[in-house]
This record gives sequence, structure tokens and C-alpha cells, in this order.
Amino acid sequence: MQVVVLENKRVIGSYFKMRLSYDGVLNALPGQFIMMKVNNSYDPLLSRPMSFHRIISPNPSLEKGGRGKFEILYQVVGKGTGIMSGLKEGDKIDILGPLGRGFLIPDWMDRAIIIAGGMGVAPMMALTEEISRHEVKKSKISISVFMGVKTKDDILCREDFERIGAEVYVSTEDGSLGKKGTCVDLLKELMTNTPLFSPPSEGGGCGGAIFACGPQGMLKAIAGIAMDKKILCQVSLDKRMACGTGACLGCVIKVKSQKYACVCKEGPVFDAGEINWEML
Amino acid sequence: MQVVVLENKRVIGSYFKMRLSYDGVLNALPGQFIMMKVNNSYDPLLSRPMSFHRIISPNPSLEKGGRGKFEILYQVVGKGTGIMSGLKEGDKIDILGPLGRGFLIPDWMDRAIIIAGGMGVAPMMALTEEISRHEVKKSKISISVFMGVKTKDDILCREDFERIGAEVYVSTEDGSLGKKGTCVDLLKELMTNTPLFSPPSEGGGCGGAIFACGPQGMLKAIAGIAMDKKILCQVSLDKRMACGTGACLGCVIKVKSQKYACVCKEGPVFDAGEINWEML
Amino acid sequence: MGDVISLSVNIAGINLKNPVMVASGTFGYGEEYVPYVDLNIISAIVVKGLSITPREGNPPPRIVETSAGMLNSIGLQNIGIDSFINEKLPFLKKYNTKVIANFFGDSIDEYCEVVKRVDSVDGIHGLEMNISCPNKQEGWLEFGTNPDLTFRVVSAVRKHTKLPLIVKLSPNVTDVTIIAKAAADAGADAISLINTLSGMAIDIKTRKPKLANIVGGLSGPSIKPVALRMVWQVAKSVKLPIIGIGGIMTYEDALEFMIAGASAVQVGTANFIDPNVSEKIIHGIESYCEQNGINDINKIVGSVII
Amino acid sequence: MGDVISLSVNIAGINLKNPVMVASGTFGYGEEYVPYVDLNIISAIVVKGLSITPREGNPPPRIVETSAGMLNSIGLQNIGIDSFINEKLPFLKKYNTKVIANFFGDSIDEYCEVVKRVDSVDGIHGLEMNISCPNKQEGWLEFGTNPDLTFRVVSAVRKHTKLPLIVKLSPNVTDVTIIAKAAADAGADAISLINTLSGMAIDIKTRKPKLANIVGGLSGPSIKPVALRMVWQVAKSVKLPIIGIGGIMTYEDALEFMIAGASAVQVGTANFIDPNVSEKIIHGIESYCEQNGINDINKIVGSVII
Ligand SMILES: Cc1cc2nc3c(=O)[nH]c(=O)nc-3n(C[C@H](O)[C@H](O)[C@H](O)COP(=O)(O)OP(=O)(O)OC[C@H]3O[C@@H](n4cnc5c(N)ncnc54)[C@H](O)[C@@H]3O)c2cc1C
Ligand SMILES: Cc1cc2nc3c(=O)[nH]c(=O)nc-3n(C[C@H](O)[C@H](O)[C@H](O)COP(=O)(O)OP(=O)(O)OC[C@H]3O[C@@H](n4cnc5c(N)ncnc54)[C@H](O)[C@@H]3O)c2cc1C
Ligand SMILES: Cc1cc2nc3c(=O)[nH]c(=O)nc-3n(C[C@H](O)[C@H](O)[C@H](O)COP(=O)(O)O)c2cc1C
Ligand SMILES: Cc1cc2nc3c(=O)[nH]c(=O)nc-3n(C[C@H](O)[C@H](O)[C@H](O)COP(=O)(O)O)c2cc1C
Ligand code: FES
Ligand code: FES
Repeated sequence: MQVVVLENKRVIGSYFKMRLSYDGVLNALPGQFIMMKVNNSYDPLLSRPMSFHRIISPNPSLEKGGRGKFEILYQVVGKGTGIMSGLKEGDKIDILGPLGRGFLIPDWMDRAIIIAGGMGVAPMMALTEEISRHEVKKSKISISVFMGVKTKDDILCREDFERIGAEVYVSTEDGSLGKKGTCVDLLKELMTNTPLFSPPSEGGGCGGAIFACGPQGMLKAIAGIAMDKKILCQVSLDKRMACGTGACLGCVIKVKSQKYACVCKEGPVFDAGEINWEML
Repeated sequence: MQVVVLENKRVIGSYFKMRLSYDGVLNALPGQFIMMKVNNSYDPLLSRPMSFHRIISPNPSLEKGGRGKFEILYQVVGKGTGIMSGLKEGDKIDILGPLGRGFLIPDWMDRAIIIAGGMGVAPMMALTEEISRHEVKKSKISISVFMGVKTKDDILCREDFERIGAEVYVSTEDGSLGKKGTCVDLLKELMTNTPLFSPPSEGGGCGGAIFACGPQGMLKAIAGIAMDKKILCQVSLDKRMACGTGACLGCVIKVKSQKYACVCKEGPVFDAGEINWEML
Repeated sequence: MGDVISLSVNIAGINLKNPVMVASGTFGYGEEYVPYVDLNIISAIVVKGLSITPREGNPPPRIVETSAGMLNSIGLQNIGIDSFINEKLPFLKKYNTKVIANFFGDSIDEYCEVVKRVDSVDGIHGLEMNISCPNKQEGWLEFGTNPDLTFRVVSAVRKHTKLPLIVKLSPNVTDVTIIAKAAADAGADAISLINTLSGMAIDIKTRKPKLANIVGGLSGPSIKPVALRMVWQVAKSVKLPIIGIGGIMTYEDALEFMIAGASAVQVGTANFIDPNVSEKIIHGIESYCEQNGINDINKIVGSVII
Repeated sequence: MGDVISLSVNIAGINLKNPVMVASGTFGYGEEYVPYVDLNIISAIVVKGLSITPREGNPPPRIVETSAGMLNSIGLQNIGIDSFINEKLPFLKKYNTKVIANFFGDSIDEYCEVVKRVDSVDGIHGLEMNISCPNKQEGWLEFGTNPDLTFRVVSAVRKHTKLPLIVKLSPNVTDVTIIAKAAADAGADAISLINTLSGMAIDIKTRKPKLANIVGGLSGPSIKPVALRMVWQVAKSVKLPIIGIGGIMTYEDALEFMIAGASAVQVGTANFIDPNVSEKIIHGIESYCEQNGINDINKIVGSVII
């Protein structure tokens, strides 16, 4: 599928945001991703996985000639993202997607804890926007966003989250803003102050759930806490990918059944309980 | 050496002109070339040879902070030239050069016949400009430019040549402008109408000389005519190159001594008599 | 112009509507690409390498990008021949594309066992034998690098099947024609090549190999010159039809292989970058034939002018 | 930080001020690059392969660009050992860089003849023996692909020289460690690898090979994974110092080879793209050492963590 760059600009430092438009229907869910061929060179050869940062419906509607749009938020870390940062309005890019399994929003959820470590913030905007459109028992779902970054200049999208109505808590490793530490510390702090639980799948009550994306170590710590307290927790993993479709078997992780699962197809979002964290 | 793109624009069809500036001194001669690394990817890997189309002295002078400039004229034929056509003002490019041997302007020459087949026009502008700055016996050298192209839309730089004072004759293969045929036909026509000769190297008289650049078949025909009539003839050859410096031995042609000569180092401009035309 | 161009080729008795297949390990079991590709366009799907029992494969990381290529150390993870027949094949049979079962084993017996299971299975049109595996019983010598072993394993397999048998060669050898001849002598119906080149990459920060398995197989455009050279060599030295594989990204690449002597090609790594690449290659080949007045693709096979 | 980092390495008795040399055939006889490079920075120049008499080389076209690489079929064009000694060496001696004479022959005798001429020549610091040549006397088997021939030619050469003798291996073999061991047993002082991979390209318009010589040698970043794997294998199996070659473009590439087991590296094709690449690589290695608290480059040799 070919998409067209509408806008591509630096947010801050090495972080960029790109807005793209496409023809037809995409039907993307928060947590899903695309494979993006950054140019038509063989160096780099492979497409780069990028999460949907924002999924924007056609306006006017598709029937009235509107075009769907989406945004990606990315950090320049190497060759591929470096080339991406040089793309200009009107440039055409080949993508494949939407791919993988996105986040599942449980219908009993009245409280969402969204945890983003570093670049893990990318898919969380689409998720937050989606959750903010849901209701449980006719009232809004309360959303807390925990952002953990190295230093205050790495904080992205704070205002955007707040505009949607999410409460944002920040941790910085150097203490330059918010809590000094990581977003795992923010979660721990929350857990000591507020009772958070997920209702049993059969129960009729409401409860909270955790959604996390970020470095593997952070996800493991969060999954540990969540599973310990029996809180539903979905994590989005980041693995090197070649195909993005489950064909190459390149992006596997060990799951609880001791089998290998493809992050691109069976993930990138997994229930924390599915993953064999010891083998990761 | 790093050069900076000042301007890069389409001339017509697939032909582009790029103006570049550099720090310091380049000392390029007409007929010399650069190797240009079109971007920092490994695909394409090798640098592309490009002739100096125009060599522009710093103005104000180097001492007063001026920067030297040069232009290249190129046709988009593949990957490398395709990437070149996308370069923008301010982009930095790595080049190596000036490389090779340029045209020699004999001091007895009062008449220059400059023959350009297709893209062979590229180095001829620098040559014409240089010749127009020379004088023989205190008078200007008469310059005729023969341009042979497929169809009238491929004619490049005609006005530029005329502005310098050259007479321009055009041939098109489809007869859409000028003489129907090739620039070899233009040369033949000239030869039947005008006596053209090169003085013996020891003689004190004046005479004409031929300078040609273009497809191999055309150069061979011109060299044949020139050698037959004992007219000094310099041709610029085009061979695939890897290093441009004589190190790889990749760009060789057979010369009269039966040896291989590197086009990049011993050429690209050769005296027509040096080349073993049968083995080319 | 206007004339109908015949793109169909016959490889070892398998009638293919065009010369473009997808290579083993790069197209899963076909179903992975159904959302993106019309499988009916591809002449044959060579499925991910199958063994007698399911294989877990190597630990991750399993892939590394390289310059114009990639290394993989998937380690032949697969669901096993039985699950393939029961769970994947019925789906593939719905499409108008040939199914070629790529398979392997750790011993001659294992190779033969797989073949026995598939020989009478409806919907499998051919077999591709991956001999780039070490013989665990006889001291880890690779079946694909030792001509005696090649001969023995191919002969043994040949006895157990009437299906068209393609033997897929490893490029990690001194003289690929010797292996090709051994396979031909042992009764192969066709030769496909190349499998991946053995390669490695190291992370200079951690000083660890980038693949958990240390070494992996190099594929993609970077290996094309080596693949093409080997196809040309083998085409000159055995009489069997050849399937060219290695770094094919465009129709031009595919044609290079066919001109060098391949009757058909397989597209591998390119599928990851563009799942529709086969369709584009098929159309490109067709246009080339049209422009060059070729009415039958078979006419260009081996037409290299030396 | 601040500490002096020692970049010097010793290969087979040749003291190199840093581990970065330029590879044979990619730097001419040195003089070609003098306008662009300060030769004093490069630790050693391995000159274009020399033979006992001048060689004309193969007909053009001799080079083709490939994906992240290039094919060459120069065919060992060279001015011959005598002209080298008389016309090129005096110039090279002016620089503070070691001169390594790469050489070859069509027979064992020819190899030995070259060595006899250079053994006592002042200004040649070492020899690199290119064994990727066919033995014309004994049925065109390559010296570098048959371990018996490797042993015989290296033994013969060894008898005629006391100069440090580096044997340069061909990658076009099933098991490079067997050839490396043969060279080591025959008395080589060091092993360099890899030479180019054999490859091919075809022009689909003319249907002719793009190289007049049909096949050529593949070099550049595309071959790096194969080269690195072979360096690692050889480093594990012979006790000699190893020189890593193949697709080195950056200091990261050079470090990968050293971590894999190379005591030094040679930069080849990269010189064509940036004649100053060696200097950049040397600086990059130095910074890496600084950042990683390594005061002696030898400490990273073979430090791969498996
Ligand atoms: C499902 C998924 C969704 C993603 N979404 C986003 C997103 O929305 N925004 C974003 O900025 N990034 C995202 N990533 C990571 C992104 O794909 C990589 O940063 C990118 O591929 C790097 O490409 P490069 O060519 O710039 O880096 P390279 O030159 O390939 O590598 C540069 C450095 O980055 C590291 N690196 C490369 N790829 C990855 C990877 N997949 N994961 C971790 N480290 C890597 C390398 O080890 C190396 O150190 C996502 C990854 C996955 C798997
Ligand atoms: C000394 C010298 C000076 C040159 N000066 C100019 C110039 O001023 N302007 C200009 O437009 N071109 C010039 N050329 C030719 C130019 O270098 C090639 O057109 C260019 O390298 C093509 O690169 P590409 O990546 O776009 O094409 P590729 O993708 O590499 O090839 C595309 C097509 O062009 C052909 N091709 C590629 N390189 C060459 C070549 N060197 N000669 C002939 N055909 C080639 C290929 O066979 C192929 O058909 C010069 C060449 C030489 C040797
Ligand atoms: C991820 C991956 C998995 C592969 N798995 C197999 C396999 O199971 N069996 C096999 O015979 N070849 C396998 N191959 C090799 C390919 O079929 C093909 O021979 C090779 O990749 C070269 O072609 P390419 O450059 O077009 O990819 C695999 C290749 C890749 C990249
Ligand atoms: C144009 C060219 C000429 C070469 N000539 C020789 C040679 O004469 N002798 C030799 O041993 N190797 C020769 N080589 C091989 C290189 O020295 C080196 O081993 C190979 O190119 C791999 O390194 P690279 O990828 O860094 O280029 C040549 C390589 C190239 C590209
Ligand atoms: S990236 Fe290929 S299977 Fe996941
Ligand atoms: S291009 Fe290398 S010698 Fe001419």
C-alpha cells in the first residue's frame, strides 16, 4: 500500500512526527503497526516497524472523498529512521499494514493505567484516544498515563494526552522533572496508594487494567507487579522484524507454552501472562 | 572533498543541471571530471563520474572570501543520477577530483571544431568557455559547435554556446531540427566545404582542431575522418569507473601500444591517434 | 505485440503457469500472505522447510539486516509434516497454485520418512529437498557439501517417491557442479539453487554475535552475483531443469537467472519487503517478452551469449 | 581517558603502527592516491598483485556495480615484479608505511621466482601470497581451493624467503579452515582473508555477461557477513595472526573483524569511494578504545563473547 507524507517534522531532539494519508480503508487498531519501506534502496533493505501513533478517520467521510490519515512518532536511531526524517510532504512511501494484534479494551474497564517508557509512548496516544471514546456504565474511563524518560527533554506528547483528558505522571531518570526514577516506580507508588484490581472475567464489576510499552526490562517489572496483584496487563513488545507478517519466523519470543510465538503476528501486544519472561 | 549544492534543476526532460560550491582551490580543466558519491548509502555503492560542465572562478576572489563554483550537466539514466536529481540546495556531497586529463588547447589553434553527441555536450561548455578566453595572434579563436541529438527536445545549452560567441550547428536523428543525421554528418559536410587542417607541431602557422565527446561509435567515426585528414583530434571517452584514480584498473581501453590505459587517469581525453579503435 | 505470450514452464513434470515461485522460508505456509497477495498469481508456493517432527528452531535473535541483505538463523522451525498436511494443506488446496513441500532431516532415514508421508498426499505437487543440513548421525558433515552424502541421501529419497523431486543446493561449497552432478546421478528431477551463504555479524558494543546461533544464512540482493554464477555453472554441467534463487528483487533479476540457464526462479527475501513482488516480476517478464518479440518464455532459458 | 592508547600490532614480525592496511588491487602501487591521502597514516600498503612478468589482464568491461558491492575481473594486470622494484618501490620507500608485496603465479615455480627476486630487496616488509589462482600446469585446480596444492605452493615459497609470509585465502571453498591449516602447516606466518567471492552479472538487453571475462570477484559491503564468518572460523582453528578483509567501510566493520579474531584488517573497495577511509577507520578505532577503556588494541582481538 502506498501512503503519502502530509507532514514530517521534528518534535524535539531526535524525535519526529510524520502524518500520512492513504486511499481507501485501513482499519487500524491501537497497538497495531506498519512495516515501512523508507526508500527504494537496498540499503537499508528491510522495512521498519512503526506503531500507529494516531489513527485519524477520514474527514469528510470516505464516501464524500475524504482520505484516512495516521501519524507515527519516531526517534532517529539509525539508518532507516535517519532517512525517514528527511522525507518531505508529498513523498510516497510503501507500507504494509495494519499488522499484528493491538490492545484489547476490556468492557469492564473503568480505569486505564497507561505506561510508556521512552519511545514506548508512540502507540499509547492511539490507545488513549481510543479508550477516551469508550464508556463503561455510561461514564468515561479514567485514564492515567505514566511516562518514564531519561531526562525532561525526552518527554513527548504530554499536552496531547492531557487534552484528551488523561492524567499524566512523569518520571525522569535524572530527576529533572517529575519523580526521579522510572515509570515502574510510578506504578509502584500508585499501587501503594490506590487499590487497583481487574475483575474476574465472569464478574460484573468494574476495574482497572494496565497497558505498557517500552524497554523489555521495564515491561518485565511491570508484568511482575501486575501478575502479582492479578491486574490485567497488556504489553507491547519490540523485536527486530523482517516480514511483519509471521512468514519469516524471525521475531519470536518464548511464550508460556514453551513455544516460540511471532511478535509481529501473535503480538506485538501480548497479555503479560502469556509471555515466558524468564526466557525473554 | 565536500561540496555544497547551490542549485539543482531540470533543464528539460531527463536533463538536469547542478551548481556546486566548494572551499579552497580546485584547479579544474575542461575535460576533467569528478567522482561523485550521490548519497551515503551502499546502494548505489560507487561514486559516479561527472564532467565539469562549467568551471566558475570565485567571485569575489578567494582571498576576499569568494567560493569557487562549478556546474555539472547530467541526464537521469539510472539509480545514481536519479538520486542526484533529488538533491536540494544546501545538501552536501562528497566528491573526488578534479580527475584525469583534460583537453589541451594548442597554441596555434585559430579554429575549434567542438563536436558533442548527446550527453557529450556536458564537458564542451567548459571547453568552449576556456577556448573563448584564449587568443591566437591576438585575435579570437573561431569556435563551431556541432551538436548531434536524437530529437529536437534533446538539444541542450544552444543559447549558452551562442552567447560565448560559438556558431552552433545542430543535427537530429529524426530531422526535427537542423540537419537530419548525426554530428558526424555535420563534420563531413564541413570537410567538403571548408579546408580544415592542423599545422605540423613544428610549423608556425595556424589551423583547426577537433574536440569530440559522445557515443563511442561517433567518436570512432570522427577520429577516422580526422586522422585521415591529419587534423588534430581529441576525444573524451566514457567508461564505467570504480575509483577514478587509476588504482582499480577497471576502466581500461586498448591504446596503440597494445597496452591497456586507464580512461580515468590517462584519459578521459585522448588524442584520437593514441587509441586502438579496432579493439574498443 | 498482441500475440499471446506463453509464460508457462514445466519443471520436472510440474506445470507452472509462469516461472515465478516463492522460496521456502520466505512465504510461511502461504496463509500468512493471504491478506496481501492473490496466491492464484504465484505459480508455486514452496512452503517453509518441513521435518518429520515439529522443530522449535534456534533461540532469538534470529535475524540481522546486512548491507543489501539479511542473515537469518531461524533454524528450520516448523510444525512438522503431519500438521502441515492436516492443518495447512487443505487451505492451500483452495488456490490455483502449485504446492511444493520443502523438507529436510538430520539423517537419511528422517529424509525418507518425510517423503513416505507425502508421497500419496493429494495437493502436494512436488518436493524440494533442502540438503543444507548436517548429518547428525555421521559426524555432522553437511548433506549438501559432500558429494557422496548428497548422492546417498538423494538416492534414498528417490526410492520413496514418484513426486517430482527438486534438490536444493547449498552455495557454501568449492564446486557446486560436483554436488549438482551427484544429485542428478542420484535421480533428482530438477536442481534449485542457491540456499543462503553462511555468514556472521557481531555487535561491537556487547562483543556478542548478533545472532544467538552465532552464524546464519545470508540472503537478499547482496548474494545475487554469487547465485547467478552458480546457476550458470550448474546449467552448463547438468541436464536437469534449474530453478534460480538468490537476491531476486525485480523482473530484471529474474531474467538474468533465466538467461543464465534457469527454467524458473524463486523469490525469497524480496517477499518480506513487498509481498506483491512476484506479481510485479511476472508482469515485468511478460513486458520484456513482448518488447523483445519472444512468444515463449522457454526461449530465453539459457540464452546467454558467451 | 587521556591515557595513550596503543594501536600498534605485530603481524608475523611486521610492526604496524595501527591495524589498518589497504588491500591489494584497491590502492594501486600507492602513488595513485598520493594526491588525496597521506600515506604515512596507513600502517601498510599491500600493493596490486605482482607476477614474475608483466600481465596484461582481462579485456574490458572489467567492473560492474552490484547491490552493495562490485564485481571485478581485472585479471591481475600488473607491471611485473621487476618494474615494481625499480619504478614504484623507490617512491613508496619515502613514506613511513610498510610495503607488503602481494604476488601470484600460474605455477609453483612462478610463485617461487617472484619470491626469490624480492627476498633481499630493501623496502619490502612482507609478502602476501594470493593463492586464488589456477595452477595452469596441473589442470587448472586453484591453489587456494585444494589443500594439497595450498600446502605445496606455500611450502615451496617458504623455502625461498625469510620475509614475513602472509597467505591470502579464497572464500570460494567448502571449508576455509582446511585451507588455512594447510597454509599454516606449510609455514605461513599469517593468514589474510577473504579474497573476492566468485560472481556474475548478465545484461538482459544484450544477454551477454556484463564482464568480458564472464565471471568476476565480488567485493564490498555485501560480502562482509561471509568474510566475518570465515575470519572467525579460521581464528578458532589456526594459531597464526589473522588479517580480516571483506567489505570493511567503517571503523565498526573493522572492529567486528578484530573482535572475531583478526589482529589487523585490510580495507579494499572502500578506498574507491573514499580514499581517506583508512584514516577515518583508524580514528574511529581509537575513539572506540577510549570510550571502552581499552588501552591496547590487541586486547580486543578475538574478544568475541560466544
Ligand atoms: C512493532 C514495533 C513497533 C515500533 N514502533 C515504533 C515507533 O512507533 N516509533 C519508533 O521510533 N520506533 C518504533 N519501533 C522501533 C523501530 O522499528 C526501530 O527503531 C527502527 O527499526 C530502527 O531503524 P534504523 O534503521 O533507524 O536503525 P538501525 O540502523 O537498524 O539500528 C540502529 C540502532 O537501533 C537498534 N534497533 C534497530 N531496530 C530496532 C528494533 N526494532 N527495536 C529495538 N532496537 C532497534 C539497533 O540495534 C541499533 O542499535 C517499533 C518496533 C516494533 C517491533
Ligand atoms: C569521465 C566521465 C564523465 C562523465 N560525465 C558525465 C556528465 O557530465 N553528465 C552525465 O550525465 N553523465 C556523465 N557520465 C556518465 C555518467 O557517469 C553515468 O551516466 C552515470 O554514472 C550513470 O549512473 P546511474 O547510477 O544513474 O546509472 P546506472 O543505474 O548505473 O545505469 C543505468 C544505465 O546507464 C548505463 N551507464 C551507467 N554508467 C555508465 C557510464 N559511465 N557510461 C555509460 N553508460 C553508463 C548503464 O549501463 C545502464 O544502462 C560520465 C562518465 C564518465 C566516465
Ligand atoms: C528467513 C528465511 C528462512 C528460510 N528458510 C528456508 C527453509 O526452511 N528451507 C530452505 O530450503 N530454504 C530456506 N531459506 C532460503 C531461501 O529459500 C532462499 O534459498 C534464500 O533466501 C536465497 O534467496 P533470496 O536471496 O531471494 O532470499 C530461508 C531464507 C530466509 C531468508
Ligand atoms: C578491483 C580489485 C582488484 C583486486 N586485485 C587484487 C589483487 O591483485 N590481489 C589480491 O590478492 N586481491 C585483489 N583484490 C581483492 C581485495 O584485495 C580484497 O581481498 C577484496 O576486494 C575484499 O575486500 P573489500 O570487500 O574490502 O574490497 C582486488 C579487489 C578489487 C575490488
Ligand atoms: S517479522 Fe517475520 S515472522 Fe515476525
Ligand atoms: S576507474 Fe579505477 S582505474 Fe579507472
